[in-house]
Amino acid sequence: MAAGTERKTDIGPPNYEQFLAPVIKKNYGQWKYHEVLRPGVMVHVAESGDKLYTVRAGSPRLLSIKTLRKFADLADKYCDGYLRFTSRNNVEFLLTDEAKIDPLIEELRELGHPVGGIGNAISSIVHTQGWVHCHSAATDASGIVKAVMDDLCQYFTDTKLPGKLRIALACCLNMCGAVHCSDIAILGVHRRPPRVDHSTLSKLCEIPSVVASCPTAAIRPATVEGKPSVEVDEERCMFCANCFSVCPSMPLNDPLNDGVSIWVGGKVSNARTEPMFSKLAIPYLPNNPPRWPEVVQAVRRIVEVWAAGAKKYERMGEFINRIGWKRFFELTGIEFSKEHIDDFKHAGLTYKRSAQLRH
Amino acid sequence: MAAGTERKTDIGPPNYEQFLAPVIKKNYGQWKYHEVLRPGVMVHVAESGDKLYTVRAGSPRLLSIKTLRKFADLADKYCDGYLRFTSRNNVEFLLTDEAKIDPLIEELRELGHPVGGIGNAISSIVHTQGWVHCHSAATDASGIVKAVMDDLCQYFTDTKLPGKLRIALACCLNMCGAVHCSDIAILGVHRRPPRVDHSTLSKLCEIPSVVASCPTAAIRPATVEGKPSVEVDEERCMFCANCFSVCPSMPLNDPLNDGVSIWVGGKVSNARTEPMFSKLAIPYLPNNPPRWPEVVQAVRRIVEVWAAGAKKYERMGEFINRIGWKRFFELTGIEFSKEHIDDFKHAGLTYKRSAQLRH
Amino acid sequence: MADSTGNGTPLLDELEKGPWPSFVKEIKSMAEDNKMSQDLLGQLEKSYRDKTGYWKHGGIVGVMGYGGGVIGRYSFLAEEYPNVAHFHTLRINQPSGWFYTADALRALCDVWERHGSGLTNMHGSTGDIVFLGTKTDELEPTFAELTKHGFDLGGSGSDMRTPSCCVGPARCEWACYDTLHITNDLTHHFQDELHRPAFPYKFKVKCAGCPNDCVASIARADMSIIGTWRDEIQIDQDEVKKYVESGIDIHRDIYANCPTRCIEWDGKELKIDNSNCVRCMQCINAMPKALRPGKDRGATILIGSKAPIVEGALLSSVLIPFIKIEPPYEEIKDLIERIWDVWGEHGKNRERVGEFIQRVGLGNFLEEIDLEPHPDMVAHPRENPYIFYEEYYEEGEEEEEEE
Amino acid sequence: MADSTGNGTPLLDELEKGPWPSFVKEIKSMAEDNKMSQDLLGQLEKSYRDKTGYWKHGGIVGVMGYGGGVIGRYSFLAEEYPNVAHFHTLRINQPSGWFYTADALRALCDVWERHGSGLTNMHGSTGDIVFLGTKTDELEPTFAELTKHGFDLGGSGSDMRTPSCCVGPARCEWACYDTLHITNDLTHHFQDELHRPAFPYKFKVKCAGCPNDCVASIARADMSIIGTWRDEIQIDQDEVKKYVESGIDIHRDIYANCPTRCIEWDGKELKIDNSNCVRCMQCINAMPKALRPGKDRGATILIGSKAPIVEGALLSSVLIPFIKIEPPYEEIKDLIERIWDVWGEHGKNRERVGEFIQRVGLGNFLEEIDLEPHPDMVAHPRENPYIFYEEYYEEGEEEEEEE
Ligand code: SRM
Ligand code: SRM
Ligand code: SRM
Ligand code: SRM
Ligand code: SF4
Ligand code: SF4
Ligand code: SF4
Ligand code: SF4
Ligand code: SF4
Ligand code: SF4
Ligand code: SF4
Ligand code: SF4
Repeated sequence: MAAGTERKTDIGPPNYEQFLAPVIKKNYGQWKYHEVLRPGVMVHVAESGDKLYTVRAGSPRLLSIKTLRKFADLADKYCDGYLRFTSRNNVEFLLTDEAKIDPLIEELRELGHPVGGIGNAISSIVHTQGWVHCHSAATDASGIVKAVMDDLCQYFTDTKLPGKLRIALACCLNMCGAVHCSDIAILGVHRRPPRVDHSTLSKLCEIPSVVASCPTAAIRPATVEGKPSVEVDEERCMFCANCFSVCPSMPLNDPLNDGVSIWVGGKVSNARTEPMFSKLAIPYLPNNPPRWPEVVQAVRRIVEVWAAGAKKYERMGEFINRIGWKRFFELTGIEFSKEHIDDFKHAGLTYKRSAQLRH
Repeated sequence: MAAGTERKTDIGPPNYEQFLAPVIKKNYGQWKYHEVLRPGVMVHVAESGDKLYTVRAGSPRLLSIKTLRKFADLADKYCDGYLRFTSRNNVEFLLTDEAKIDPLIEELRELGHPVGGIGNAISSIVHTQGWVHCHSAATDASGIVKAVMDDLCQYFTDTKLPGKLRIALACCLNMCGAVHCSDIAILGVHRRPPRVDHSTLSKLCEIPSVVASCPTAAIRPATVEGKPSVEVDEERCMFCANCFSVCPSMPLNDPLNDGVSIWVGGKVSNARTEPMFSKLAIPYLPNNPPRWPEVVQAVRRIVEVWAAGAKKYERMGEFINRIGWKRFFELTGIEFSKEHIDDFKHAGLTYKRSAQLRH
Repeated sequence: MADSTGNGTPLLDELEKGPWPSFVKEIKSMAEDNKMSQDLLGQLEKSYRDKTGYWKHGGIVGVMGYGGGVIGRYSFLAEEYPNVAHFHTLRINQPSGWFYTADALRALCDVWERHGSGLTNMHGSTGDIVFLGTKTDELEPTFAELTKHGFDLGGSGSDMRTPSCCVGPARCEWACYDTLHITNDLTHHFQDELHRPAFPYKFKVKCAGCPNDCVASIARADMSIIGTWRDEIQIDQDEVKKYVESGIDIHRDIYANCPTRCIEWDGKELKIDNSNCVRCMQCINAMPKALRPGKDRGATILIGSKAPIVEGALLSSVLIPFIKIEPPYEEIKDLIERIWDVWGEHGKNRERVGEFIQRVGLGNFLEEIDLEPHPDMVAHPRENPYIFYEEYYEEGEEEEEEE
Repeated sequence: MADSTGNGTPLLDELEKGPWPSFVKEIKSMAEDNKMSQDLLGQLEKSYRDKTGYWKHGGIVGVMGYGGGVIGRYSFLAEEYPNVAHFHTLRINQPSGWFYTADALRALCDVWERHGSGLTNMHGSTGDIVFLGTKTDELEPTFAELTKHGFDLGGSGSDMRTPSCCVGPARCEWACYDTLHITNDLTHHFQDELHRPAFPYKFKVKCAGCPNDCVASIARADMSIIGTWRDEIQIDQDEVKKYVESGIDIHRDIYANCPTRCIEWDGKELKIDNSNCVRCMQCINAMPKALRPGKDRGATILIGSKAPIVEGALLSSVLIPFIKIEPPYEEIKDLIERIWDVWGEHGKNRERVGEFIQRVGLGNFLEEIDLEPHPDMVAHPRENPYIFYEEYYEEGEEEEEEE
């Protein structure tokens, strides 16, 4: 920074208004309805009669500046320079000229970005850092996402599903991917208790905080080899890694035991049913890079069962509630096991407390 | 007992078969359908074509042997000696001769026992001991029941309600009346923390058990006037009386503060909806013997709101779920207050976690 | 004046008025010739005046060789009301389904006239015949006379409590198993557990013949046996039409009330998707002449309901989704014993089995009683990711496996 | 080979195949002329081989005067991959609604080309532009260039996190308030709280224009502002008929999906019982040309959602059932500050506001922030009888009152 220039701070984000296309500014808050024209393309019609076309393209989210510049070029070429990204990390091109849609889609396809994700489709997988950037990851994020989306890409470029299907991935229980309310959630799991590094612990961590961090009270202060440290009661550990979050000397990463669990039936929208949490479908699948075939197959199976059985609009969780969990396990061929039965704080509230059963 | 007679023990209850009328024995398990003929009277028709008429009469449950002998006489006169009691403490006369129904009802009426409670009616109030027999009672049982049923008797002898309505009363939080799943529950409540009798406590009670008995950890061991005893943190006490259950030196009874709370919307049957717990409607009404007018009026108001608004078959809880709790409070004129918001173990699960609201 | 102190009972007198039968009349009528009832009336009037009870906390008292069946009760006002100084109740095990003959009832009355207050509850909340109030030295004689007439005591304390059941096949067309027979059979089979408290806490069993649950088993029993069926609801299409003609609106009354909306009606034929029917009974309740439970009948066994003290109320939860209920009920007795063994060994004092299961976890409990996990046991699988994976690989192990 | 060690990336190469755009291609394309990306590729290939990550636990690093916005990251394999020895990310506050012009995007690219890996996330899970990986001494220069172009850092650590919102009125016909404006306004208003962590833990705000909640606010924000309306759904009956003609089955698609079944259709007119409509959006979603939210619009404010660590995941719960959302948003800012005050004072370290409310009780929390209890705040009133009555009479008091 050149001397003499005042250092700017706390300027906040740029005002979005400068990034809005004229048609948006003009019709801001005055949209009347929309229609999905074909996979990945929709039109919003304003009270004024103006039309705004949106073309949505898939993205790996991890984007190089080279690709971003290509998006910028496409925006200039087809959209007077206006584009946006979505809350699920897709890129959207905003057009006023219907005739430009086809050539834009063609160019996107050549670039390797399929167009779709609108309407009754699978959209991009919300996900996290994984081995690309995080210290906590029990699995990679981008790799599984790529493998699963390769397999399901057709459901992105089609709109043949009964309703929306939202998949998310988080590489550890911190759940930065907010997978806890997804139709299908892929969640990295540790399965081995923390291995305490007694040599560094008392230097790097506050022992009382470490002890307090454990929700199951599995951690006790202890003196090991003459040094103050902690001890883990392995029987009580359920691998949440909260101790690791507060103390680097408690790593849970473990190539042999880390892997992936699959969860189903969550949703966020208030449409029809209230928001729901995802529920455990498969407690553990191994980390099998580069393409995690077990995970890909499990997700496909679940998608197919839902796609075949759900009614129009019916999200995964609504579908399962209608047919019952027993039938879900039968149809997917997943085994119901002890792990599926909750045993945390509110476990009792998940037991079936009625005689309303399908026989 | 005459010497020489062997003392009989563990003979168990008498076999019910000896108490079954011939028509029941003959058609046991072979009933085909039933019909409610009029309030308090129904007929069960067997595959064989045989008919069994039931006349149900209300009872205070607390019965003298004099009244029981009158029931026995009526049973002999009209039912070949066969009768039974129901799971809600009504008495049922079992007839085969339709012509005897009217005179039986007439005699019951003279005796002061209204006939009704079958079908879409209020049945007897399941209740408990109260001041008649229990040490724990925060209110009387029989007295409130009498006052409320006097007021609602019409709903017992009619079948004009939308569905069944089950009221229950328990005189303390032990809930011997199992009010926790009733359409309307009347529950005796203490509102003053236990007053520790330090002079007797260490003699009558084990201090560690007393301390452990408190779900909110409000009780601490303490030495008072030189004696080992306990101390209660009044801020933490929510008047459950579990300490009193394990220790007589911790009485909660208190004429000034004891009273009654009202709960609504529970059910037991699996019909339509799953069984539900009752929920708090009114946190506190005073003990106002002999006729508890505040309680009588509150119950009537709730019954009337339900009777006016519910659809056919719809139980209290189903009705409230359909119209929403906000509307329930509006219609009954009950004020929603801090006390209605759960603050025990699973409280968070009762917060409204969706944007599905009526405005 | 019926009360012993002669002060009258102006407050209680108010409760003689009104159309509902009056418990005050009952007490008064006994008070005419029973001193205990007289003093009860007096003490109760004082309670009404002072807005508080005058009974002391418990007291261990009973009949020889039994640990339960009697609730000891003493008055704080023994001087004023000496005839209720002791006022213990006896719980007498009712016959299944609360069926009586006039003679049996009279026999009970005679015993109680001789030995107690002459007041009863027909019945107590658990189901027993309750003999309401007598002195300690009347307990043995009462018991002796009761057994002579074929009656025995019910439960109290930390034992198996008196089981009870709905009227079932004796009078109900929907009974999916013989509630009366199994209730009587279990009660006789487990006499020792009923009379000699040896559990961590009480254990109640209730048997309902169908999901209407007329004995409130799912809310009030540590073990709830609720009848159900596996095959198809029996339909008489002609009777359906008659209901429609007589005013039933199938859409509004039947379809819209079916929890899984698995009913269809085209104006001619009622169709039920039985694979999605959750056996709630609603359609059958609404059209008893047209619809009936299937023929392959049995029950769902649920476990653990209770009142709120201390951890909050519980409803029973599914333990066995479907089981045939047939004498001699070996499988069920065996199950009950396995449950008692595990709970008896690991349950804490005053911990009901439902609370015990929540504490140790249903999964662990199933392992202990040797049942396989089944999706019907849960409303839904876990939502939180805190899974106790029970094993992990040590370095080197994986390679070994691959060899 | 693009990776720095020259061993190739056979495993990652597999992820260049297939129809979905490949993050490996992205990294490789940068690796052609960026050493950080080269080493990232190498280390990632090793992670794929060894099935584990190689990043160290955190590290405090940032730009001058800010406590957040940068995630420190160091490699365990610094010797092998020296260019990712440091590999910190910057979180850059996105413009509301993630709208850009091509030029703004290019400006960001230029900055990142000069100072970092050239890799980004568009966007991070919270909504920020994520600049993925650079060295410690590049942080200040990056920041200087960013501010020059009008961009600033987002949140990290125990501060207000970067708020985000759905596309709202910019492109959606259902937006019940101006999600973009309020998001931008709140972000600017609370710059200090965003940049200087001083809370017990993170605090996220997300604004959704209607109950479809396209920004997942109810699951992922400590404060969720969800648009809704108070008056009647606007109906265009002609358009309803057109939908019916084009194949919508009102019974199956609309009525049966309405959570309160408050819709009626007689073949001619669609009627909605708005007093029982819970504003779920379903009927509107299904027939966007025929139905629209009412005109008296505003939002429901909910509080407390979060991921499961440690006490289990939470969805946000209703705090204000309905409020008008109009600049300058004083009421909302005031509410937020009251919440921060109470939580800031009494919250434990690493306790999110949702957990805090559960610990102290919603009732007490409301008192502290000075809001009245309202039945819409609960799914249902309490079921357990453990009521903290806050006052009781002492002897003598009652009489006094009566005087
Ligand atoms: C662009 C975007 C908002 C943004 O600011 O970025 C958006 C835009 C629209 N959403 Fe959305 N939603 C967007 C994320 C979401 C999310 C959030 C998420 O997925 O994480 C949800 C909640 C999902 C959930 O419940 O788990 C969401 C639940 C909905 C729903 C309710 C769907 C349901 O049946 O549950 C609708 C209504 C519908 O589809 O009919 C909807 C409808 C719409 C409409 C039709 C609104 C409109 O009239 O413009 C928009 C196009 C629909 C489409 O994509 O099919 N949008 N929408 C987001 C696109 C994400 C993407 O790239 O795929
Ligand atoms: C006699 C009795 C069983 C017994 O062994 O004593 C009994 C008998 C019948 N019940 Fe019941 N129920 C009896 C207590 C119950 C209970 C338990 C309770 O109230 O504590 C319930 C559960 C109540 C609850 O959910 O809180 C109960 C829920 C039902 C239902 C479901 C009602 C509903 O819509 O939720 C039906 C079905 C119906 O009424 O159509 C039913 C139906 C019946 C039928 C029609 C069954 C039949 O075909 O014979 C019987 C006469 C109905 C009536 O009284 O209206 N019975 N019934 C009990 C009479 C108690 C009384 O004196 O009032
Ligand atoms: C007599 C009876 C009430 C009645 O008027 O009918 C009764 C009376 C008492 N119950 Fe009960 N319970 C009676 C049925 C119930 C029921 C209902 C049921 O069984 O269906 C319940 C709720 C269901 C359950 O078991 O959870 C019930 C839940 C309790 C509790 C709480 C237990 C719990 O785990 O939450 C206590 C407290 C205790 O056990 O310490 C209790 C304790 C008591 C005691 C023994 C008082 C005490 O703390 O020692 C009462 C003696 C009163 C007296 O002086 O006569 N009583 N008690 C009922 C037994 C009569 C019978 O045998 O037929
Ligand atoms: C970058 C990002 C993931 C991504 O790839 O997009 C991320 C990455 C991290 N999150 Fe996160 N979180 C990110 C969004 C989330 C979200 C989603 C959201 O905001 O909608 C959640 C779930 C929602 C929530 O807030 O509860 C989330 C819940 C967590 C948690 C658990 C917090 C909790 O209360 O349960 C932690 C653990 C912690 O705070 O100690 C966490 C911690 C972390 C840390 C800082 C790791 C740590 O333990 O210190 C991760 C740094 C990774 C790295 O090296 O880059 N991250 N984190 C997201 C932020 C980007 C952005 O600013 O836009
Ligand atoms: S989910 Fe876990 S591993 Fe993945 S980015 Fe978040 S904190 Fe890191
Ligand atoms: S991983 Fe979680 S459960 Fe295991 S010791 Fe650490 S904090 Fe405790
Ligand atoms: S509810 Fe309480 S006061 Fe009433 S009988 Fe039971 S234990 Fe006694
Ligand atoms: S009444 Fe309950 S909360 Fe109060 S001190 Fe006794 S056990 Fe504790
Ligand atoms: S529970 Fe079922 S079988 Fe038993 S009486 Fe009630 S309706 Fe009949
Ligand atoms: S029994 Fe209940 S679930 Fe089954 S079809 Fe009838 S109403 Fe539906
Ligand atoms: S949340 Fe509502 S207003 Fe916002 S984009 Fe989605 S549908 Fe439109
Ligand atoms: S918005 Fe939802 S609740 Fe309201 S009428 Fe439409 S479908 Fe029903």
